[in-house]
Amino acid sequence: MAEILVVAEHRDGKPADVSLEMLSTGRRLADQAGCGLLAVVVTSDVSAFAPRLARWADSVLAVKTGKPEHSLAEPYQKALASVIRERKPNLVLLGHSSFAMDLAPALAVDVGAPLATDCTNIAMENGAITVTRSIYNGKVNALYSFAPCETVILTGRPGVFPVEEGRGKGIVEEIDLPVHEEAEYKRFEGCSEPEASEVDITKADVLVAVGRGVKEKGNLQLAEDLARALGGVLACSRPVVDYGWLPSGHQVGLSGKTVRPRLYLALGISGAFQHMVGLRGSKMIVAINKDEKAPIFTDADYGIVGDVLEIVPVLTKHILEPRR
Amino acid sequence: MDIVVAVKQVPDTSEVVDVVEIDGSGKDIERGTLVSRINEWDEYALEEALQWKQKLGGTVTAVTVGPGEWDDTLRRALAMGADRAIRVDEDATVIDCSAAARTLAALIGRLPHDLVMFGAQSEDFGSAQLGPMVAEMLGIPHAALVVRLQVEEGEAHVERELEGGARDLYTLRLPALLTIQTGINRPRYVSFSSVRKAREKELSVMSLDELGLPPQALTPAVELARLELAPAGKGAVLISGAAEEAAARLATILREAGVI
Amino acid sequence: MDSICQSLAEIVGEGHVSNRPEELYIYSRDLGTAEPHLPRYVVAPRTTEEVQQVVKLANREKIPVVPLGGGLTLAGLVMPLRGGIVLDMKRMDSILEVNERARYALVEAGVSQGKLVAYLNTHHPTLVHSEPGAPGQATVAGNVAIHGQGDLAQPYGFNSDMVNGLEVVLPTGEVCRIGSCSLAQQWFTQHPLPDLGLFLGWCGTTGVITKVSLRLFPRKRIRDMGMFVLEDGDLVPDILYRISHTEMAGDLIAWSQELPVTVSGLHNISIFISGDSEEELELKRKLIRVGILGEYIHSGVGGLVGLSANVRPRLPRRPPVSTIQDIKKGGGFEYVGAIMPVDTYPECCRRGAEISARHNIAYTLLGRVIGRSHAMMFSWSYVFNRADEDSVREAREALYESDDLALELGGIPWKPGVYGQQAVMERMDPNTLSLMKKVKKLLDPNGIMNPGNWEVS
Amino acid sequence: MALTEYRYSDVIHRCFRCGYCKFPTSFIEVNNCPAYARYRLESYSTGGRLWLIRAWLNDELDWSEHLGEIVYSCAACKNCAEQCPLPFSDDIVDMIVAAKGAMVERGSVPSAVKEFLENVDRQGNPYGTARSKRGEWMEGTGIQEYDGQEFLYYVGCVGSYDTRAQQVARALGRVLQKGGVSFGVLGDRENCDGNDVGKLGEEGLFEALAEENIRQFKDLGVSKIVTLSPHAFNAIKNDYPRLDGTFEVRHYSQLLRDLVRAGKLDVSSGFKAKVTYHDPCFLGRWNAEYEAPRDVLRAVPGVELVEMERHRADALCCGGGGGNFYTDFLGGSEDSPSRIRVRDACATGASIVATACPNCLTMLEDAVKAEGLDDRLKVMDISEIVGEACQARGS
Repeated sequence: MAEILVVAEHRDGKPADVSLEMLSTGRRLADQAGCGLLAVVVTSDVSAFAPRLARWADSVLAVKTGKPEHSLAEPYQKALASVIRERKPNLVLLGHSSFAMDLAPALAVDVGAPLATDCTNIAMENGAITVTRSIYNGKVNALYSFAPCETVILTGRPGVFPVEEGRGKGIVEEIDLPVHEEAEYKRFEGCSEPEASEVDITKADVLVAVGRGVKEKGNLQLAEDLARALGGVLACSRPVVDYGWLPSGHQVGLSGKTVRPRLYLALGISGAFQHMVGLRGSKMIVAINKDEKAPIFTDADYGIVGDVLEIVPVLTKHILEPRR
Repeated sequence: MDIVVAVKQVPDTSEVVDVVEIDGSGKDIERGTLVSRINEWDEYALEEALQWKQKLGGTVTAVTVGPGEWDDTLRRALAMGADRAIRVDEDATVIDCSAAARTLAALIGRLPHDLVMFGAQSEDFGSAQLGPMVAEMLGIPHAALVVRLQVEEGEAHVERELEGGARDLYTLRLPALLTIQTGINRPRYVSFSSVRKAREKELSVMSLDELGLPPQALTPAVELARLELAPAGKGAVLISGAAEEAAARLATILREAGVI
Repeated sequence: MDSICQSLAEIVGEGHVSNRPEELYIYSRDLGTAEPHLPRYVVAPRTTEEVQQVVKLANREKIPVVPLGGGLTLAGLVMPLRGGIVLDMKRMDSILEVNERARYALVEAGVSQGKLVAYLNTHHPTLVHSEPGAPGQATVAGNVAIHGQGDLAQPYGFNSDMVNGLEVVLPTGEVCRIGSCSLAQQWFTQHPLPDLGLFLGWCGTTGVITKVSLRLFPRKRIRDMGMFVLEDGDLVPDILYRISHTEMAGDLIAWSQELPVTVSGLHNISIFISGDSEEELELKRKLIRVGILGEYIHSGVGGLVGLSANVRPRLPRRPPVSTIQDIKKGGGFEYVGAIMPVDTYPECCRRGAEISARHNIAYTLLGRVIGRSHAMMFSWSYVFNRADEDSVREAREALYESDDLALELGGIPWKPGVYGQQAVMERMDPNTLSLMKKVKKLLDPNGIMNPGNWEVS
Repeated sequence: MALTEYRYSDVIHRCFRCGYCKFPTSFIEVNNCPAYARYRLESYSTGGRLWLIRAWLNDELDWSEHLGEIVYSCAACKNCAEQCPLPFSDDIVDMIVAAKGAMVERGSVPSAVKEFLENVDRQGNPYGTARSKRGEWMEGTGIQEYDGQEFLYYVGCVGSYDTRAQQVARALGRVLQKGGVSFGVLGDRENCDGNDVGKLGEEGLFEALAEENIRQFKDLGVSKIVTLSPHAFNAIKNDYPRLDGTFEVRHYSQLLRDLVRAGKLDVSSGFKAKVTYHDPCFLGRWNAEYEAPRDVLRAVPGVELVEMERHRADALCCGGGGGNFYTDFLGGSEDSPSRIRVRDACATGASIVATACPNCLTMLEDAVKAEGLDDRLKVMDISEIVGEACQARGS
């Protein structure tokens, strides 16, 4: 194998966690295959990123661009396409992020490479790459291989691949590529930060999180009572925000907030990864769910299989009046 | 405003439906007991398309690549208010994203399209690839994970969802392709009678050949080796017993663990 | 939710406040012909303290407050004419005390007539209150706030004359008790304290009544009724006078209606009597049937139905009002009630029939004797089709004409709508008028209480 | 749908909003309409609801999730129909159902209702649990699949899927076995009876379900049906015939009464307790069956039957009707009808509140927990009480 390329995504002057996860993975695979690891970053501030990336990568290609300060698909696609055409890496790694969901498929078509997204495992046996994807609501794992080809593009599921601090000292090469930040057919108009909400769930010690399983806005009261009994606050998974039951400030997960409470009590949440990545830092996870096969039970410390609406009121009662 | 919406039909494997088994081939799940539904993200895409048709006039065409059973989903799309539906008759369960993208690009390329909408991802495979691939093949701008849309004077102003609730704002020149994230709207209920009425609406079926695609256009670049049931529930210590009893024990556990 | 809605929610709880279109729509409409007026908020308090806080807030923010009971005045008296807060009192519906010996009931303002009747039936079968014959959800407090009368009006007068004490939240937020309750937990009398009758008949423009102590009366075990039917309405006042003289009758009602045709043109006098024994009942029957009506019957003036031991009439479970209103199959019904000299009954009927004819609505005319023929509440009723604008307008005009008629005949419109109120005040002695103005200004400096009603210009 | 196309356009404005619809016959409480009891705002009374419906159909008011909730908070309990003094009283519930139908046709319904209907459409039950799990409740009961037996025992969605109601479904099965009744069930082949689907205004889906069931019943040669749920009983008895599905259907309480009277069911072991009975709306007000369940209870030695102040035609609904046991627009408050109802039950001094409907059962049981009355009041289905009373001594 000749080379592995990792695309480094950044936001607010920091490389994305998932990019570091991919760098570590890339490093591991490169060492295993005895090939080089190349990192590519498109940024207006090369010095801020390149050296950091060089700890994992043997070499870093820093593509200089003007604004904006965070990753946009268009400039990356142009830069990466030409790099890939020129250097023909065997493997291109990106994190399965919003950025990559916009970029990777177009890039794959652009350079005519096969693409597997949201991989939960990436393995290499005598040069051949196989990946695992989690499908059907996490109930099934699918294993994929690739027809012989020059380059395979993969995106890795955030929070699944371990990060080992890089120890290397790669060389940084700043290159100048024709980067179109402003394609006339697609203008970047800026970005908006998440709306502030009255409660800051990221600072809460105890979170009572509700999902689809609470069935109806009216039932949020039950969860709220429990939260009050536990001295915690209400959090939720995406559907609850989609239904307009709670403001987005309460949402935990990929498109919501990342939390680290002492106790995360998940009510009627199935545990899709987009949600789970948001609560990895929790000390203790307890799940109550009807479906004994719900993925959340895989990550939870304790679980009760049953009807949330039935159990929660009773639980609240027991929290309030400890039996002596 | 002519809008094309790509939809797909998925087996209902949502939280409370948990009877998923691998079939003999090891490459598919037992579909016998599973019921099908329209992919949730596609439902939002359709609703969004229909609301813009309502505002700006024009047509909404629902398209898919799939087997005959998927007509159910197209009929549902028609019932929701789509003007016509086209199915490319291929077994989508065995082809990969790039093949599906190629097929849809060929189809959509032949249709009037100021706007093309896809669900941001599918419930079953969750690849989130199809939309941007098709956009690249059609050579039109795209934006993935759109949570807000404003269409005016040949332009689409969109908000893309990023991690942590942040959003990127773009202006795309039409024609453009958007992949729609859930929550962008409230999909309407599709009544039984409206599905019945939709039977009169046009639902056409096309073959690869009619699209001028050779069979090898479907050769997958990504090959499915096999499926395995995910190890379920192994992590958690499950507290058994009736609600009363289980809740009591959990309360004790929480107390002893000092989390409360 | 705006900030005021927020603070209202903090007072009564989020579930009991609304500024959503659906609630505002419903509370903007009266059952009668009045044009709708949108409130800004709807609030349903549970306690006097909550009412107090809401009123204080409203007074501070200078937002109108309109207390609402059963909402059955039909004259639009509980419509938010100037927007603001509609205070739905019906959650305050506890019966706090029934004192059997002193014969009174202490109730919260939202207690319905129906609930009080049912409660007395089960728990105090020897007591009754004067039931106004409105649908059961009419409230006790609302009824006295408009000087209502009930089925004991003939022997005992206006319901508002039966009030032993009140708890009121003043427009400035103080909770004030009127009567013996202002000295101690004693709700048995208003007198002999200096008269503070500033709330009865004011239709909620001087404060929010939160508690009422109402007199109860002996309930006789057996009830009976009879109906004297005659053609010559001119004789009715005389007959009523003589029946009331016997002091044997309970409710006394003279009525005449165009439909069904079989009764058209006739006058009917409904005579209700009651007794604890057949003997008592028979004595009363005799004194009225033989002693009074006998000679009319002999002279062939009219005939009597019932009032005899072997004919048992079916007493209606419900007041007829809710069914009468549907004659036009239009769901609309409103009447002008006026307190009139009993002698005007014939003229009230004649002129009432003319008004009805002009607006092509079948006439429904009724006079209920108040006290020993001291007065009568005479009502001109008009049905209309809610779904038909013209029909609504016809009824509205007929109502205005009836207000004018009442005044012309020397009577006073009872619980009149804004039109009738103005007509009354135009004719009122200027000194009386300015006293009313002073009282209102004194109690309600910011003019927040049910503004638009009884406003002295 | 415009007002003119609305089936009751010539009637709906005739509601005077006199308010009788809120009360029981005695007027003792203003909260006998479950939705009004819960919210105590005029908008939630039947009269208010009718006026709002008219305003919406008349384009005086836009549809909103809140309007949807107001209309769908009607539990179709029929108290209003019972109390309304006007000639169109029998149509009131239909007026509201027809308005729900208009919302369904426009596609604008509250999300919980959308979920309910889509779940039933896909999985044949409101919970969205797999069709293939419908028969799991009967495991180990020895109850047979229907195969020409005298009775088809139709269980319904709640009895098939709700863990508590499953116990009742099994209890009734055992009682029928003890009574020597020849019966079978459909297990996984059973489908939603559609009663609540119809009351949610989804007429098309209701008819599809009904026709499917009727076809299946006929194919299997079913002539007699006994139902666990009064909801199914109501649909099969009153709605299936117009779809050419006429069966001899009985609610199980009626069958149990006959079995006891005929001495086929030995309840002599008795059941010692003070019991009050909650009338399910779809057995009582909808089908005027007030006595059968009471007769069964009276027949059990040791049962002391006491009545709540509001009973029979004046019973307060548990708030679970019209799909509300799932959509739950009436839950989450101490004013929730189910909680008022268990307080009523407690006031009788009874230690058991018995009912004959799995929806009522689950609603009341949750309410008992919420009220913290667990140690004073137990919720039981009549079949469970009979079940205990016919523990044949020795065997």
